[in-house]
Amino acid sequence: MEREDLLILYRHMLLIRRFEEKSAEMYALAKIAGFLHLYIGEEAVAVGAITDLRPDDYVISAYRDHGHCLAKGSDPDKVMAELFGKATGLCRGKGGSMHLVDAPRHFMGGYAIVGGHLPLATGLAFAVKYQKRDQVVLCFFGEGAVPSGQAHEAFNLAALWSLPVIFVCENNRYAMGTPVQHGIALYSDVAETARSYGIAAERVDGMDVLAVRALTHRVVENVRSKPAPFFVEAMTYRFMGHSMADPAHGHYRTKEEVERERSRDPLVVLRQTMLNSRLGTEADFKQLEQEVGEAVAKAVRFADESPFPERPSLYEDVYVE
Amino acid sequence: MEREDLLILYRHMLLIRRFEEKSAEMYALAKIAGFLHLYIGEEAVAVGAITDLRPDDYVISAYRDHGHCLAKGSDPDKVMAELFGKATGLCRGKGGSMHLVDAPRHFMGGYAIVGGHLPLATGLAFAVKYQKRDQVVLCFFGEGAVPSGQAHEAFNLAALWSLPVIFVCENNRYAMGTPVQHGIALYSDVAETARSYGIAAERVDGMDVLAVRALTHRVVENVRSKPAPFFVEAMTYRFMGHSMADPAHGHYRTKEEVERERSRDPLVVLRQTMLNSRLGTEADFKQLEQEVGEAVAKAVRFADESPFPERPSLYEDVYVE
Amino acid sequence: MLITYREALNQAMRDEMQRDERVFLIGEEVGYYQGAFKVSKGFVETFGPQRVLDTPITEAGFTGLAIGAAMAGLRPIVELMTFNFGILALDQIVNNAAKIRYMSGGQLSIPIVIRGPGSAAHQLAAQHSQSLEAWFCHVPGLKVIAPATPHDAKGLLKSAVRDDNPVIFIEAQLLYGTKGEVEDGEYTIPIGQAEITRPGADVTIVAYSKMQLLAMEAAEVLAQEGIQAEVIDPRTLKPLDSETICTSVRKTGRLVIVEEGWPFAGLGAQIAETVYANTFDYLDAPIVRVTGEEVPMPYARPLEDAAIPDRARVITAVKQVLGTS
Amino acid sequence: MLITYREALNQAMRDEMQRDERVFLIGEEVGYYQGAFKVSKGFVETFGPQRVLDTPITEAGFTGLAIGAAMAGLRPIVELMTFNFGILALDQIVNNAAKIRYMSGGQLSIPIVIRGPGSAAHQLAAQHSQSLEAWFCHVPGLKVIAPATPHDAKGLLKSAVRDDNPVIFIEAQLLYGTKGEVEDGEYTIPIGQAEITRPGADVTIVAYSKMQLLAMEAAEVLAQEGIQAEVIDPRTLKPLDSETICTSVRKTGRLVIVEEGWPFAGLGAQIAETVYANTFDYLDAPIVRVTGEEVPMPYARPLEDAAIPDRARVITAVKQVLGTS
Ligand SMILES: Cc1ncc(C[n+]2csc(CCOP(=O)(O)OP(=O)(O)O)c2C)c(N)n1
Ligand SMILES: Cc1ncc(C[n+]2csc(CCOP(=O)(O)OP(=O)(O)O)c2C)c(N)n1
Ligand SMILES: [Mg+2]
Ligand SMILES: [Mg+2]
Repeated sequence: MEREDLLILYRHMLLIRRFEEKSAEMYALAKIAGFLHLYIGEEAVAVGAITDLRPDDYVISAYRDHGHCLAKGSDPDKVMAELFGKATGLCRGKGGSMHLVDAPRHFMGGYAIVGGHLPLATGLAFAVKYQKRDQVVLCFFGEGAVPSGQAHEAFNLAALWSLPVIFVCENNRYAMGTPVQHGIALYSDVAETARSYGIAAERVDGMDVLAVRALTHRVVENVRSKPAPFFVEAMTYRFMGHSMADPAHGHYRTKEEVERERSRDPLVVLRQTMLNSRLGTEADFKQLEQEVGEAVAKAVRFADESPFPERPSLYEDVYVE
Repeated sequence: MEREDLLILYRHMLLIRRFEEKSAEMYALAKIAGFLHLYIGEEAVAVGAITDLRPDDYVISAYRDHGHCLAKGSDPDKVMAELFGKATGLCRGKGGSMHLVDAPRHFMGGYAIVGGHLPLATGLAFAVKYQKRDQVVLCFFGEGAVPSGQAHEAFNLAALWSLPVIFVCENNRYAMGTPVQHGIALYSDVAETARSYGIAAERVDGMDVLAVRALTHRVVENVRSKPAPFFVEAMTYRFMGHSMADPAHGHYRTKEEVERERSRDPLVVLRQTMLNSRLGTEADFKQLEQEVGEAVAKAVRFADESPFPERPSLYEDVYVE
Repeated sequence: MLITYREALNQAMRDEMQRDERVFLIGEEVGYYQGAFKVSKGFVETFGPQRVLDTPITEAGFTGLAIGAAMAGLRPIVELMTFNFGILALDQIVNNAAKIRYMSGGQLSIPIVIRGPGSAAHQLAAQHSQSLEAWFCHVPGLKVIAPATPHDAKGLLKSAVRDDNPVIFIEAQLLYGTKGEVEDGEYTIPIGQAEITRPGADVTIVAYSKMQLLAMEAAEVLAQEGIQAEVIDPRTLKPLDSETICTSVRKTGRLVIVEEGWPFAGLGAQIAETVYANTFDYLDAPIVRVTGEEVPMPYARPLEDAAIPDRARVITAVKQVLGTS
Repeated sequence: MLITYREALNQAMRDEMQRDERVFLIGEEVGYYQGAFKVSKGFVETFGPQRVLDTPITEAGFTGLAIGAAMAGLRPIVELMTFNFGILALDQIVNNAAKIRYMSGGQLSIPIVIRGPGSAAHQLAAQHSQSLEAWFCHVPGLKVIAPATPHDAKGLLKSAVRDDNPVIFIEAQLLYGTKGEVEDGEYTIPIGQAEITRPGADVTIVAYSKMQLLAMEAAEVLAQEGIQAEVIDPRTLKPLDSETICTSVRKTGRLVIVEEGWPFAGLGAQIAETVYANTFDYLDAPIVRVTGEEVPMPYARPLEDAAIPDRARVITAVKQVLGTS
C-alpha cells in the first residue's frame, strides 16, 4: 500500500481513538449521558472494513457505533453534538450515542437491540438487489449477537436469496461480562454458524487494520460483482469496559489480560509497521496527532456551543406528515 | 427384533393411521373443526422414536401431534373427544387438535407457533438435569421450524448446557406449500444446522420404523447416560394436505410425487418386512385391523356421546387459584 | 361491483404494485401458494418472484428485512399469515419500524404496510385466535387500520401503501369471504376517518372489523323495537377519529363499544376514556363495553361462541345503556 | 431496617431460593456479573451456577427454557436485563406461559416470575426506555406487579415466587437505589391489593412504580396549598384492585391517574374506564390522566424530561380536575 493510504488509515483510527477518549471525558463531566459504549481497541475493524467502500455502500451497526460512523465519513462535529444531545447533532439530539444515523453518507444507524439490526442489513441488501444496483452492505455486530434468533433468521434469508451483505462479527470475546465460551456453543469457531447456511466465512486479525482491509477489499469486490453474503469474524478486543458503567477490567477479565491485549493496540501495530517499512515518520504521526486533536477539540466546542433541541421538536419526526 | 415387538410397532402405526382417517371423516361431518393436521404417512417417526421410551420420558410436539400423543400411550377415546371439543377430552375440550396434552403420560403438548416449543423442550431437559434425574426429552418439529430464531436459540442453549433433549426434525420436505429448498439455505443437509452448535446429528429414513427405532434407541440410551442434545433428521413425507384446508397435492407437489411417496408407506414397508421374514402373517394383520378398527370406532362413539363443556368451564383454568 | 373482502385486498395491492415499482409483497406462502388465505391470488404470476417473495417461517427476519428495504427506499407490503405470528416480529415493528424515523431525527422513513388477519376464526384455539390491536395502537410511530368492508379494505389498503409511515393493517379470516359493493376504478380512503355506517339518535355503537357487522345486525333488530342506534366504524384505530365518535355521543348521550379482544387494557378502554373525557357532560349513562371474555380462546365451539361477542350481547348492552334492560 | 429497592429484591429472591430448591434464577449477567443492575449480588457465590444461570443473549430461548422447566415442576425466576428485551420473549410469555394451563385444561401450570426493569432511566433513548405494562396487562393468564417501594418490592416478589401462575414483575432502574423501611424477617404482600399511601378527601391520585413517588411529592406540595390528595398505589396492575380505587373516588369525586407510558391504550385508560363505569354518579369532573408523551423516547435530556411526567404536571393535573387551574 501507498504511504498516503496508510496515513489515511492511521488518521481514521486516531480520530476514533481521540474522539472517544474525549467522549469519555465529556461523560465524566456529564456533558454526555445515557449509555456510552466505547470502541477503543477495536478501531482497526471499522477502519479496515469501511474506508475503501464506495460512498453509496451501506454501513449499519449496533450501539457501539461511533467508530463505524466516523469511518464512514461523518462530521465529528455533528457526531459529538449528537452525543451531547444537541439540536445540531446528526439526529437532532434524538438518537444519542447508540443511534447515530447519517443517511446522506449511507450510514444507516446504530441499533441497541442485540441482533435486531441484522435483518435490517439484509433488507438493505435486498433493496440493492431489487433495484439492480451494485452496492454492498456492511453490517457490524458483536459476537454476543450470534446466538440470537434474529441473527439466524437474517443469515438464512441472506443466504437463500444471495444478498450482497457482509456480516462483520466483531469478536471481542465478551458480551458485557459473558465470555464467548458461555455464550456460543461452538465458541472456538464462530464463523461455523455462517457456514451452516452455506455462507462463506473467514476469520481475520481484527487488531491489524491492513489484514482487515485486505480481506474486506477482496470480499467487497466479490460480493459486488456476484451478490452473496459473506461472514467475517474479526478477532478483536475492547480496551475499556462494556460501557461507561462497567470498569475496564473486573470479575470477568483480569487486569493482566487487558494489559496483554493492549500490546496489540491497532494503532501501535500500524504505526510500527509504517515506521519499520519507512512509510511513516515520527513527524507524520506527530502532525496527525495535532490535526486530529484539533478536530476533536473543535467537535467538542461545536457540541458545547450548540443549542439543545427546543420543546416543539419533541413532537416532530414521529410521523411523516 | 421379536415378533411381539414388531406387532406392537405395527399396531401403533395402524392405530394412528386409522384414527386419523376417521378424524378426517369426522372433520367432513363437522364433528371436528378448526385446523386439523394429519400425520398420515409419517407414523414411523413417532412410533419408532417414542414406543420404547420410558413412561417418564418427556415428549413434546407441534400442531401435527396426534401421532406423538397416541404413540405415548394416550387413550384414543380422550384424544378423539378432545378433537370433538368435548368435556371428556384430554384437555376438557379447550386445546383441540393442535394442543393435545397428556401430563400423566408426560406428553407435554402440541404447540402451534412454529419453533415456539423448542425452547420449552430445552426447559424440560433443563429440569431433568437440575433435578439430577435421568429422563430424556423428545422434541418433534417440522423442517419448517429449523430456520426460526426460536429453534436456534434453543439449539444453542441445549448445546451450551449439555441438556438431555433429542430434537427430532420431521423433514417431510414441505412447510405448507414451501419446499425445503425455499426455506432452508442448506436444505440438502438440514442436520448441519445442529452440527454448527456442536450437536451430534444423524439422518434416518423416516418411513422405516425399524430404522427410526434403532437410531433413537441408541441415542436415547446415550443421552440418558451422558446428557447432551442430539439431532435426528427423519426423512419423511405427508400423504395428505398440510391441513384439511389444503389438498393432498396442489401446485406445490404433483400427484405423481405423492403417489411415488405413497409406495414408501411406513405401514406397507413394515408389513412387507414382517411377511418376508415370517414374523407376521396375513392373519396377524387382519386381526390388528379389526382390533384397531374397533378401538377407533369406540373412540368416536365415546367422543360423540360425551357432553360439550359447560359455560362455567370457560372461566376455569385461566389461573391456578 | 360486488366483490369479496379478499378480492378487494387483492385489487388494492395489485393496483399499487402496478402503480409503483417500489412496492413488493413478502411473506409466507404469498407467492406460489397464492397466500394462505388466497389474498394474493395471481400475484406471482403477474409480478414474478422478484416482487412476490415466499419466505421461510421467520417473522422477525423477513419483517426486519422489509423494514431494512424500506430504509433504502422500497415500499414493502408484509403479509403476516396471521397477526398471532406478528408477536415474533414485534421487536422489529416496535423498535425499528416505529422508531427509526424518530431516532434518526427525521432522516429516514419506513413506508411499510404489515397486514394479515387478526382475531378469531372458528375453533383455532388459544394460540391462533387473538386480537392484538391494542398493543399496536399503544405505540407512537405506527398507524393502525382495521377495515370491516370490501370497500374500506380496498380504499384504506391503497392509502396505507401510499403512506410514508409504518401501517399495521388488520384483516380478519372470517371477513375474507364477505361481499360488498366496491366502486369501480381508482379510489382511496383517508387514514384516520371514521364512518357513520348508520345514523340514529338514541344510542351510539362503535365497532370495528368483524364487530362492525355485528353492530349493524344488532342495530337492525333494535330498529324493529324502535331503538335508533347510530353505528360508527372507526376504520382507522390509530389515529382514532375521536371527533366523529364524540360528536355522535354528544347527540345520543349513550355509547356501546364492541370489540372482539380481551377487555382489560383493550382498545375499547381507550375509546371509552376518550369519550368520557370529551363528552362528560353529555353522557346519560356509563358507557357499556362488549368485549371478548377474559380467557385464552378455548377450542370447543360452545365455549368459543361464549368467549366472543355476538349480536345478542350487543343488543343487551344497548338496552343496558338505555336503562331498558 | 432501611434498605434499597435493589436490596429488597435481593433479599426476597434469596429467601425464596433458600426456602425452595425448585426456585432458580436465569438471565443475562445474573451470575458472575451480579446482575446488570446488581440485583443478584452474591447469588452465584451462595447458590452456585446450577441455580444462577448466565445466559447468552437469547431472550426467547431462555424465557422459553424457563417456561419448559416450570412445566416440569421447577419455579424459575427469569431476569430480563430490561423489559425492552422482553419483547423478544413475548411469544413465549403470551403464547406459552399465559396459555399452557388453559390449553391443557388445567393439567399443567407455569409458576414463573419474569422480572426486570421497565420504563425510562436517564437518556437511554427510544429502544431502551419503554413502559410496556399495558401489553402484559391485556393478556389473560398473566399477573402483573409493579412495586414502588422496597417494602412492597420484597413482599410482592416473595408472593410472586410462591404464586403458581406466571407473574410479570416490573421494576425500574431509577428505583433500584431508592431506600425505604422494610420489616425484618419474613413477610409477604398479597397480590392484587392496592395501598392507600396517603389519605385525603379532596382528590384521588392513582400512580404506580416510579410515578407513585411523584404522586407523593405532588401530594405534599398540594397539602401545603390546602389540597388533601388521597394517593393510591395499585402495586398489582393485574388483577387490579379496582375496589380500593373506586371507593376512594366515590369519596373524593375526582381522579388523576399518573403513568409513565404512552397515553393511547395505556393502562391508565383502563383504570379510567373502570372508574368511570363504577363511579359514574360520583364523579364531579372528568378524570385527568398524566402520561408520557406520544413519542418514542428522545435522547436529549431536555426532550426526555419533557416526555416523562414530572411533579409539576401532576400538580397541574390535580388543579385541573379540581377546576382550580
Ligand atoms: C436483545 C438484547 N438483550 C440484551 C441487551 C443488553 N446488552 C447490551 S450490549 C450486550 C452485550 C453485547 O455483546 P456483543 O454483541 O458481543 O457486543 P460488544 O458489546 O462486545 O461490542 C447486552 C447483553 C440488548 N441490548 N439487547
Ligand atoms: C411462527 C409461525 N408462523 C407461521 C405459522 C403458520 N404455519 C403453520 S404450520 C406451517 C408450516 C410448518 O411446516 P413444518 O415445520 O415443515 O411442519 P409440517 O407442517 O410439515 O409438519 C406454517 C407456516 C405458524 N404456525 N407459526
Ligand atoms: Mg462482544
Ligand atoms: Mg414440513
